[in-house]
Amino acid sequence: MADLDGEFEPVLVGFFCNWCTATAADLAGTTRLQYPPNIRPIRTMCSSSVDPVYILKALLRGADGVFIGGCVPGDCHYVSGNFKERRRIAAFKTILDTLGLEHERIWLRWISAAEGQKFAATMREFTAKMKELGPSPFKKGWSI
Amino acid sequence: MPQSAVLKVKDGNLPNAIKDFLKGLLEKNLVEALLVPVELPSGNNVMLTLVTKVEKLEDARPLAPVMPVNAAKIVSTLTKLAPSEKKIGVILRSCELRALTELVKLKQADLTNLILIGIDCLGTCSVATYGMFCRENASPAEEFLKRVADGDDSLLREACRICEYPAPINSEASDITIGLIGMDWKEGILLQAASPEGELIIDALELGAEGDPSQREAALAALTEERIRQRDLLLQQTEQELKGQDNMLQLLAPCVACHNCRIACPICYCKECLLDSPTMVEFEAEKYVSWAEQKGALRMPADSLLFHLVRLNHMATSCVGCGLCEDACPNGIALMKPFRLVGLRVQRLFDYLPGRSLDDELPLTAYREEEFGELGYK
Amino acid sequence: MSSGNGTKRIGIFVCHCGLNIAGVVDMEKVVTEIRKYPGVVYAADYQYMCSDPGQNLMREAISEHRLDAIVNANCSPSLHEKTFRNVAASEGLNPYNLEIANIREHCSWPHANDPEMATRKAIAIIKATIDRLKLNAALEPAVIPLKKRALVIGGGIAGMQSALTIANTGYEVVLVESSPWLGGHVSQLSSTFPTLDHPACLIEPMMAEVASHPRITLYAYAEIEEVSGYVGNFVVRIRKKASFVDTAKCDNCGLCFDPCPVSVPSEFERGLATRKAIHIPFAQAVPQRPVIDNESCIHLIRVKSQGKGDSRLQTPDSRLLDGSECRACKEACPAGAIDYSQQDRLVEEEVGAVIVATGHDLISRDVLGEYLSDPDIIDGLQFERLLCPTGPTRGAVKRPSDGKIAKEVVWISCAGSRDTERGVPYCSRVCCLYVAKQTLLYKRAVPDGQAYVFYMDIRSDVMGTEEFVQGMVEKSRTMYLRGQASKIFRDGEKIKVWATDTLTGKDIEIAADMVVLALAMVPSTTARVLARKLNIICDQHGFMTEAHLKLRPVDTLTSGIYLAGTAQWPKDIPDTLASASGAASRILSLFSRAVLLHEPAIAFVNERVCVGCEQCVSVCAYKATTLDPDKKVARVNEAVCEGCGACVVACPSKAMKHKNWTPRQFFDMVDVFAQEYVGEG
Amino acid sequence: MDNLRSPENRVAVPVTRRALVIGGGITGIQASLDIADAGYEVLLVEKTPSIGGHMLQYSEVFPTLDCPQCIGTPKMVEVGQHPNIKIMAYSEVDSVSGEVGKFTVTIRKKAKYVDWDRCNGCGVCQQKCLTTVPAEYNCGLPFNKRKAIYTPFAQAVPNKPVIDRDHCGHFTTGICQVCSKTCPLGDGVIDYSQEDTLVEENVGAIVVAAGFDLMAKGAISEFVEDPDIIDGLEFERILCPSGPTAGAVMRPSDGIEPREVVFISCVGSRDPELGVPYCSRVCCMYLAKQALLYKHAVHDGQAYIFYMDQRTTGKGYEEFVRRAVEEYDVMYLRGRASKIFRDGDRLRVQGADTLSGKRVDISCDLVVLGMAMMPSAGFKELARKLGIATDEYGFITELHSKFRPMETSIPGIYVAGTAQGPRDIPDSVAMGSGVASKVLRVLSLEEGGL
Repeated sequence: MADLDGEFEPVLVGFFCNWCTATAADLAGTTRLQYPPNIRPIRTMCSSSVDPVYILKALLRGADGVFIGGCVPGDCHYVSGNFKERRRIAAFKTILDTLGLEHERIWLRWISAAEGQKFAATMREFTAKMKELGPSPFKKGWSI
Repeated sequence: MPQSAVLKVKDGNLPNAIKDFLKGLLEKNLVEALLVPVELPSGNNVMLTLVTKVEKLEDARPLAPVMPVNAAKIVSTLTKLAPSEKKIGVILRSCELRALTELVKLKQADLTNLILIGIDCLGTCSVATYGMFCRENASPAEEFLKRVADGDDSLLREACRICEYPAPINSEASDITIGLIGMDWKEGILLQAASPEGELIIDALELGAEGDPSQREAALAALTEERIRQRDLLLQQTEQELKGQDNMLQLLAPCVACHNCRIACPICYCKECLLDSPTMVEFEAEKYVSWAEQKGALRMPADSLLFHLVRLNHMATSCVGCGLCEDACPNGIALMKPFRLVGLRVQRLFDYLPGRSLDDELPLTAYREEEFGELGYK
Repeated sequence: MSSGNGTKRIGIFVCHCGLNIAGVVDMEKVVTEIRKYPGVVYAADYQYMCSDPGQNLMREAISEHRLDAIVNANCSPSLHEKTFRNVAASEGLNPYNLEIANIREHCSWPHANDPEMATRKAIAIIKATIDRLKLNAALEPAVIPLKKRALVIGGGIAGMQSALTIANTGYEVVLVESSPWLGGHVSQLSSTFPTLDHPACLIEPMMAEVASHPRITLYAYAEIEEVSGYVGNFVVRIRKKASFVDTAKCDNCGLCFDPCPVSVPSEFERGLATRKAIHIPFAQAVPQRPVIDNESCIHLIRVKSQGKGDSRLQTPDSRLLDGSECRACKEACPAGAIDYSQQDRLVEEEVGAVIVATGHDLISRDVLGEYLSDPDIIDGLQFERLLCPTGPTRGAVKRPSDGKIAKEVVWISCAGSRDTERGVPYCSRVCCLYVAKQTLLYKRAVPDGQAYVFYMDIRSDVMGTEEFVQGMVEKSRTMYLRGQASKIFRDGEKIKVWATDTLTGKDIEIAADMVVLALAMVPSTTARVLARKLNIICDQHGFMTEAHLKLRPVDTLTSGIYLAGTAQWPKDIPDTLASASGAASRILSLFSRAVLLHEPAIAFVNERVCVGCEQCVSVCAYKATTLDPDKKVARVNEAVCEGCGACVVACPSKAMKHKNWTPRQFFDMVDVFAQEYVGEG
Repeated sequence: MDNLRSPENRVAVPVTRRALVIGGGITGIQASLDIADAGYEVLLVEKTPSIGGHMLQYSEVFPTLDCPQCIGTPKMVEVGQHPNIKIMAYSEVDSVSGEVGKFTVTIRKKAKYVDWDRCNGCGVCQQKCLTTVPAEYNCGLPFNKRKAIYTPFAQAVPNKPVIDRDHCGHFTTGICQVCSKTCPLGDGVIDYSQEDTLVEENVGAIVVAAGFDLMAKGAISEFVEDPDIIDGLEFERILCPSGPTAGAVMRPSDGIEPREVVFISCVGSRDPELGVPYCSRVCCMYLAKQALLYKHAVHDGQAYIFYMDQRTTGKGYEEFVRRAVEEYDVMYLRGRASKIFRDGDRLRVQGADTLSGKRVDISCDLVVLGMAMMPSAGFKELARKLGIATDEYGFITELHSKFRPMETSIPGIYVAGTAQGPRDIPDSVAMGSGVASKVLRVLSLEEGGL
């Protein structure tokens, strides 16, 4: 959780849609855009296949932030998966928010396959924000 | 056909009047069976009972202020595999009717051939309290109603104290409503039909004069307002007390993962709960040890917070606030308040009111193209 | 060493990609770490794993170490997943037992400045991929039988072009046309822009070829009753409407027409002429056979009403009903082909793919308030009939009210199109050009006549048409006025048109003999109903929606169903033919396979756990999930599921699972990442 | 219906069951996939080093505003990995003989100076190369250049480099060997001695999908040459998130974000005197889209569009333009811009609004010209080699514009996409599928069916 200098390095898990965000991440790589290495990528076929329970599991096990990347509205490879996922995440974040469980650690963003720049910029922003939030309270909660 | 009628109360005996109404339904073949609360021989509890013979209605206690099980679950049991071929009348409180509507949308119940009889409910007490109350009172239901109507809510379950729907809201789903609120129980109560079948019943029972709903509506509005006030007060307090991981863990500390809360919940309809399934619980010792290593220790059974949050994630949009989850907890975890609070928030997010209408789409299977923006959160 | 699925012998192949990965990520460290990971029996690194020596290294390791599952750590799966899966398959492994860990695009490249962390991340990515792989099932593509036979719905040029293309390539085609005859709207046109050809020369051979083609089964005067099944295996019920003429006996002598006492407006002539109750629309109609219209034939109306015991008859000619029954056509027929007792018949056909080519209609004039229902205010298609040498006026431009030659004619473009208030918001694409063509032909027919055209924008964007319009304006001296007519009304002999010319700002009044409305194209009335039967989507206007406007313009979202012509959107003839050929070629591609192979990483149901709540059904964009009515559990149609996984999230008990993307696999990956820092901090 | 032999002229010739597709743009890609999916071999010849065509250069495409990379690259990968498709990139058709069913085609494989059979596309040579050159893929815009050894763009298929002989230090000075020396595969993969080679291939049918180019800005003499007067393709690159400015809108002269942008439709199109008489069909829409995307990037900027007629005939197009006007305040001016000139660090556009009858004089930072679509460079020469008829502008003349829109004057040679005339992406893709059915018809003929 801390790098060699002792600075807090958040553990971040990213669910990237195969058709857009994962491809944008490929493009960011291909164009050698640099972003912090904290994010751990999990490719999914569609953002709509990311169940809140996966997100919760990541957070409770010690991740400091979870990112879900989907296709730009209207662009979903599976017609409307991104819209469905957005509702689920909105509901789920509302649950966490109501109970004061730091919903800010979950981000949902649309990044198209062409937006390598946006991907890198978003990863920088996400990592910085999670650093700012500090370690997740779940991290050490052995009794959760 | 008449839309409403006054059900006269003979000799000031309210339970008998309703019982007679129910008997009429069976006698006149308006229904072939009735699902009603009937007093058990033990004399200290009522259970929903499927009655086909009029005689068995003698012990019916439709006004008994106790809800051991949410009736929506029983209707689901009855009709899930195949709709009823015989006409069955079912008496339901508001929270039961609303839960039933949700279960119908979730294909867990079928309203075919059911006559839904909604009944005003001023609130219920726990099964234990009811047992005691029965011992102390000759006519417990009447006594209970009187006390609550006089403003004494000390016997009510907390869920009922903040229930803003003492009357069935879903007039389109129930065929007929028994209106108690605002009525003079010694004289007569209101029957209101909301379907052709309901009208047929009022017509067949030859009750005479049409009723005047205005009195009930006024009383209902006042009661609802008061309940909402209570609700907001309590939930506001809950929110302050519960915020954050530490408070949540404090609340859930007694949880032993028996999962009775989900068994009691009318909305939790799964055959095998994900949270009891091999996917979530079957891991090798090595894995558990690795989790322990990560945090230095691991509470067992593990994942109590995960369980409750995932359950909320599954049922919050449809939660009707009946509070039976809390009653079911062997260790008395006060689940009702946080669930109610979260339910309200999530339902407001989608402008959804569970049980309002069969036509409202379940929020999580629908979407709008223009909503929430990119973060998925307002 | 145990693991989630300890039976797999896992091999890891880490690629340096020259310096692209190895220049950042510490290869030695990665291999050393990964070798220790539970389940891994072999790990190797190589400069270019995708090269021939690299692939050989993999092959040798697979056989030598009896590997049965592999993680390749290299570039993005979009580049070499197929390559390496082929390598694995060549050694007898199931391709789904190979997964790619992307440590180049997602790791070494974007973290080139931080080799330490990049190495850590690479290890984590590989470990997570290993854990996911442990639970991968060996999948085989679903094999779906394929009926190599196509259904084409619609017998206009789009449908005929599709049908002929498929049939001429050697497959059978079932062509269903709702009217009794082929040809569609094109058969009504006088000529086509910009070349001014007579369409008959082009479509009549087409109609003849369709009717006589050995591989085309033509159902004219028939409708789609019901469609079930899915790609490769559709079952279609077709209602053959009763024509009351026995085609086997009828030799089309035409003797039945004259005696028929009923005259009704001819649909083909768009009301500019009449036809009999027994009729064919025009001399060259295909198939060559008359039909009795049971809406106007008084014999049939009488039979129908007696059947219902209803004596209140409303027919064009009530005198006859009072007396004897009419049998005029039957009596006139020398072949004894008239059969009043004929009934609709249902036939069933099995096909593997469907083309929808149901074409368009013109918008109803009723919605356009200011256009009076005046006989001399006609629509573009009616004007085509007037111009047509074989039409009701033999090509003379006579106005319908009194048969006088129209000396001043006003055309109104965008009548209903681009009109958000009363009509439709879109452009109908062909009006600008056919109006230009009509004015030119009008000038040929009436040399001293004057044509006026009110327009909003001139849209001559098809090759050759810009020149056509420019040239035509010069030749015919047509007045082009930019603006919309504000009022059209009858004034004695004339029809007055008021408008403002938006270019000069001046108000204009024209006293015309005839007004031609270029009415908007709208989908045919039956489109929505048909779309529902086919389980395809219509847009808000009722046009059929394609799978992707840009990249799958002739496909629908339902596999095996394709779109051709104006059923999809207003198109001109060339675009219609191109899309019809396109739809046909999609089917030819489909039919070239022996069977259909479908991606196997799709949803499946654990029936023991499923409660039949239909949440999966609600969220499926492809209608691949349905409820088994007997078992009351969800069912996945393997041929239709696209494998997005939305149903898994919708299913609260996860009775629905996505093969090789199961919740447990996600949990295990998440675990690897969250646990990477065990013992630290 | 097809222009094959009439029945009486049928002869028994063996059909070569293999097709040639000329042009690797979206039309050629679609045609190749449809033919290959039907089980026949396809030879796809592309003159640039990568397939993809113009579509890949665009930022977002109208009217859905989806990104062409998202929808295009998977198709390119599919072509690259298709067992039935052989891509010959950086190659051109040299000559054709034979007839329907049995053409013989000679293809010139241009010298790449890289042994593609051995190169694995690792990209080291491109990083090390010392020479930078304006990139064709970025329309020569100043913001981002390529090396003398290069792949045109990151997602290129095949993803292998070529050496641009005109700029390569080895060829210009005779000394540099940086790429050859740094190639991790070592000896001989970079091969400065490579020469053009001719290969002969037999095919049964040919699809011409050679695409278009924009008319050169210089063709219109009334508009001065100025770095801030750009054409539509250049502006696409500037708007593109993966373009040379990473999607930041900046003007070429100094990189400043333009506050006012003037778009001019019909530059060259519908202009029989200075340009071409036909309409280029896509400009109305792409300029509206560019104006809208510009407003997405520069919220308080102002976009003006000079137009003659608004031609928005496709699905969802009319609504799209309405959105540009109503939601994004794009100012439409009906009329022609007559003069553009530099005024300090800005440009001035003068013209007339024919609706108000008033003269307009707009000071702006950037002018985007909707240049006419022309057949791609060298296309006339290709048509001559194939022996097919073209019109005076160089587009292929189809056999019949109404009823045989995809057939050329030579049986067995078919045309699709913008090689036949200006059209948009949906129409090009539909035509790509359409032309495949023509080819399949030939390739599936029984022996002697010709």
